Amino acid sequence: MPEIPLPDPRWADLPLAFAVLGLALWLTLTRGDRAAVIGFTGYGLLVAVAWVRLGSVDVALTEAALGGGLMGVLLLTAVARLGSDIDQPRPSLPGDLLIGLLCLGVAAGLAAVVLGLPSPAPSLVAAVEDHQAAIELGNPVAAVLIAFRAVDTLLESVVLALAVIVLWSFGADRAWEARPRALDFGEPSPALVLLARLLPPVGLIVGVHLFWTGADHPGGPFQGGAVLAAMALLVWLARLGRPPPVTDGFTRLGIVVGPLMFLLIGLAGVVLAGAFLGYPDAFTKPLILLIEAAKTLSVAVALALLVAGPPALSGALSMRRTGSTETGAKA
Amino acid sequence: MTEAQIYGICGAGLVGIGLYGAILGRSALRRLLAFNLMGSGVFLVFGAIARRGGIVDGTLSDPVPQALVITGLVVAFAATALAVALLIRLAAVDREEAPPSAEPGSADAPSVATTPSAGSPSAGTSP
Amino acid sequence: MSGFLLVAGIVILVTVLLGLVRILRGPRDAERLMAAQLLGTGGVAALLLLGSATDLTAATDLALVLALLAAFAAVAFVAGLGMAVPDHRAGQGASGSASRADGDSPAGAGG
Amino acid sequence: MDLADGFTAIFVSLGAFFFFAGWVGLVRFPDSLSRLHALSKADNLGLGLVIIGLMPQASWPFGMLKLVALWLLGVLIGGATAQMLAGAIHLDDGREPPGGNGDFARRTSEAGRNNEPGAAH
Repeated sequence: MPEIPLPDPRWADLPLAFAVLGLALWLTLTRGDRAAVIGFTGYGLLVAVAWVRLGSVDVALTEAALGGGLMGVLLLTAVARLGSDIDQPRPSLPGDLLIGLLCLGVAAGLAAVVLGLPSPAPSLVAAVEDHQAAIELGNPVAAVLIAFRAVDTLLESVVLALAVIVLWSFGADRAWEARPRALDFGEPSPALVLLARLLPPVGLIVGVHLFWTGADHPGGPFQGGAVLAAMALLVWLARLGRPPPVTDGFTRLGIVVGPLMFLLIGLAGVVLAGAFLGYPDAFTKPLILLIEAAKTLSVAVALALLVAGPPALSGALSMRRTGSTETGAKA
Repeated sequence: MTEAQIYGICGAGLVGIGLYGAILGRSALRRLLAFNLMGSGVFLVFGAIARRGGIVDGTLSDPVPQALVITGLVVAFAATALAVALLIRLAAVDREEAPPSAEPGSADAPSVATTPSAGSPSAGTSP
Repeated sequence: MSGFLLVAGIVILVTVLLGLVRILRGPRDAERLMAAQLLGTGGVAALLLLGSATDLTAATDLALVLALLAAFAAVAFVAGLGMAVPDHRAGQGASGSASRADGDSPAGAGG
Repeated sequence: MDLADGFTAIFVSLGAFFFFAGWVGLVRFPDSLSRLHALSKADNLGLGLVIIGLMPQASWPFGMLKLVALWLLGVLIGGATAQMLAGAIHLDDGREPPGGNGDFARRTSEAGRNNEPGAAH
């Protein structure tokens, strides 16, 4: 076989970029919410591939798990619940065209900035590489997340816990003791039940693998946690299990154990390493692993619960129909 | 054109499309989608900058922007989940407070009798 | 060899990108989902080829995640449709869309 | 020429061909279920052949193990989702007059059916 020369990568980049833009434009303009949401899940997959081309597999993993997987479940179940798959007649504003032109202007300005970026580009690669050996992590992104910009990551895991608390507070007062029901649909299809029995063990391995390999290769607690959360959602969708009630102690512990572990070890660093979120030299790697394990668990629990929705009473499942029945009876 | 430029311009275009959709979206859910498009456009621009920084130092990509984007993606997802829950709650409240004195469609008047039985399995007319 | 693998990866990627026509055209939502599904599978294949050609072993991990999670859109889509089934059997000739129920409610109250 | 490389070239080309065939079917076939059939061809044969082709290039043991896992995942998920989607199409057909399967047509047909129970009463 004659050796084929390496093709110009732009043969992949240009079609991909056009497809991403075209899909985005289509899902903004199309009728039908459900169609747009389906387009959005495809969009998530495409953007994940684009991130690989940008040399960032860590981000691609996150985008694939969140944008392609969990976002699809969140939005498609929302469409089913909202039932807003009707064309809402929108008064055609005379300013539509003007707004379109202004948005085009914003895009063009941003594109000009991208093309006019200073050269040589500023870079923190060297700074990260210099200090990476000290914390014994082979993956520079993980090193930035867990050590060099640890405060960001700590606050972000707190945000995730807070988001779950806010979400729960959207539930009705009388439903507080109940379970989340956003994924509670009718009888699941047998194929879904089969999938929900066979896939979670595989997903569990992949999720833990992503967490474990994250120290030296692309991966980490967010990516691993997102895969684990997706497996929980699959089980709940197939009605093989139910989301825990919001009053469940273990669930609550699961949500906060990540930020709490991070915070405690960070505070211990004040004494042991002389700085908040500093790690004492002798225990750097074990402490980081401890934090990341707790964070994987918390991310998984929080993401799954975010999709599962606020607690609701079982009657609320068919609130649409019972609602119309009640009004009918009153009449 | 380098791939950083290609995807950077792609991100810029996404910000424009997302902005348009966030202002003129057909429904609240669509405006939420558009907002996410805008966010992912910003992330892509950031990714292009990371790629440029990586090339300078002979690696694939600058890790600091990557870490920030990962954090941003997770927070964006949490915000979207909250917005979706708000939308569903809003729809439920709308239904509860639907004005009982709504204009009765005279053509639909016979459907009154079937509406209360909608919940019961004995509503027989098969489709 | 890596030249051939890259060409094959690009060919597959462009092929499934052209499949986006089906997302645009529909006409059913299930068919749009098929195109998204093809995008997922083709993305997995393209990533494997790309990873093998450039010794990017992490691409295999990404392919695993993509394969695992690309199915979730289909799962959620069909589960969401399942909401319509009880209505359907109750003789409402129903769909998952609230347009029907919303249409019912004021009419019922009006009587 | 290396034997392993020749093996890879043949099987990867075959896989790419089936992706192409799946695309043609998805775009050109006349009805939903045959389009689903075309998608399944790309899902199972396309991905399967590419994975078989890449086997000789993969590292032993974990690279190969991951490829095998991917293939099993593809077959399982592809089969299960095809089944679910076919069910969804049938459900769709059950409440839809033949011919009108566009988004708009469906909405109008639903709106029409909305009054049916009442009218029959």
